[in-house]
Amino acid sequence: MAVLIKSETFNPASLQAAHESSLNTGSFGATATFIGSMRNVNEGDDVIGMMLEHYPGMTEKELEAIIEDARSQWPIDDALIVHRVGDIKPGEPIVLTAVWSAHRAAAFDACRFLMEALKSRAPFWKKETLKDGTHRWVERNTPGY
Amino acid sequence: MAVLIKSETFNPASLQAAHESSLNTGSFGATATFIGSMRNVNEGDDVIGMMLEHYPGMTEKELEAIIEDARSQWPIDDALIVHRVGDIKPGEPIVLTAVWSAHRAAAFDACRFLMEALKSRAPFWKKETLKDGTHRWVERNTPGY
Amino acid sequence: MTIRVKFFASLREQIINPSTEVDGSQAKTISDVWALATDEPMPAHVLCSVNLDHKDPGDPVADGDEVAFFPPITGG
Amino acid sequence: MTIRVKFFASLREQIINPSTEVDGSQAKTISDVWALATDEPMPAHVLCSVNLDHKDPGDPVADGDEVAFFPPITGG
Repeated sequence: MAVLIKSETFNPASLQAAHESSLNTGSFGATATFIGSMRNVNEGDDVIGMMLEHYPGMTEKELEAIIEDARSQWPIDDALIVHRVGDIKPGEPIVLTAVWSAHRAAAFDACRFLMEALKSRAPFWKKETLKDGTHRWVERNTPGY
Repeated sequence: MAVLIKSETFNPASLQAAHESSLNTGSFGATATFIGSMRNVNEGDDVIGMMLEHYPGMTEKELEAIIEDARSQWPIDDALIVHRVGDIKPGEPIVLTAVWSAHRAAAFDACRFLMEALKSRAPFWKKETLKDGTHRWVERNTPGY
Repeated sequence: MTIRVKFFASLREQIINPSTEVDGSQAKTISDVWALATDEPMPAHVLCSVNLDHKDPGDPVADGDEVAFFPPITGG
Repeated sequence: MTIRVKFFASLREQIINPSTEVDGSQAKTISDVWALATDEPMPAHVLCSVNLDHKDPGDPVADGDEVAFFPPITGG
């Protein structure tokens, strides 16, 4: 189980592989992964940059609690959450959630739970820079289900 | 949209990255991925090898139809299915399903749909080799939901 | 003309000396193809296809078709 | 002793000259902390935490706490 906050861009596949290398090959049969990345359009406007603010300390605490909640609900072998903070550019990854489990139902359910819980509980806020140079705080999430 | 049948072991992250390189960075915000890999235990027995038989021609046709079904149900940007055939060893990947979409709900839903549809419609069959050298056909799937 | 017949996985191992071709003029349905190709009753839960499409045992067949029989699918 | 007060994101930009510390002896609830730290009414939908745990505005506070106010979360 691991939570990483990254202030520079990251490679989701590399971090997933690095984490998986600590697991026993053959012990899990299902790996569900989600990557959220920055789109260059939001609510109809061209977006050229984003700043991700967070609440250091609370962020890590909430993400670790979310993983514990997932562990209490599903038989999962391991889980990884990586979240970006700071200034990011379109196309860069914002978040990675990965779950390893014996079977696929738990992996899918827990991976999606991590994302939904993160989006409602982990203190991150997005501020977009539009093409015309203006800034705006993102005020709501898209629906998760 | 792509379907790949692999007779040798494959690297899911590499194939996912190769496929993603054809997409426009920043056009999608959500990537949901599932990897099914071979466990070294099944139904309480140690498993040392597996042979994946398939029905060439029908396999590709069904997998392509499954992707089209997903496209008709969710607004997805792209999808990739990779499935292994032949003799495989514990820990090796069996299947990869990946979906790219603007938002996460469609990516999660469609990725899971690909897996469930594949497990009921795509003509693949698993034969396990147990530790004592005996072989057995896998007769049922674990529940997907 | 003939109908080609294929068996997969456990079914391929279980059915003894099945025909790989049957006379298309004698088979109206997939079940007829089974009866012409083997000496055994069709087991429960057998799946079948015609020309790479999933079908039911009562569905019709025609000269030149490829008919396949297989056990429940276990990929993924 | 004092209670430390933090504001995040759009709230940090909107609230003019908030206090970063308030007198703990004057605040019983999170709402009291808001009233001591700012001259503005608490907007609807503001979220709050005490010592890094999510809390409601009516929840109690104590000397030495860290209280934070922030808008709805938009990470992920």
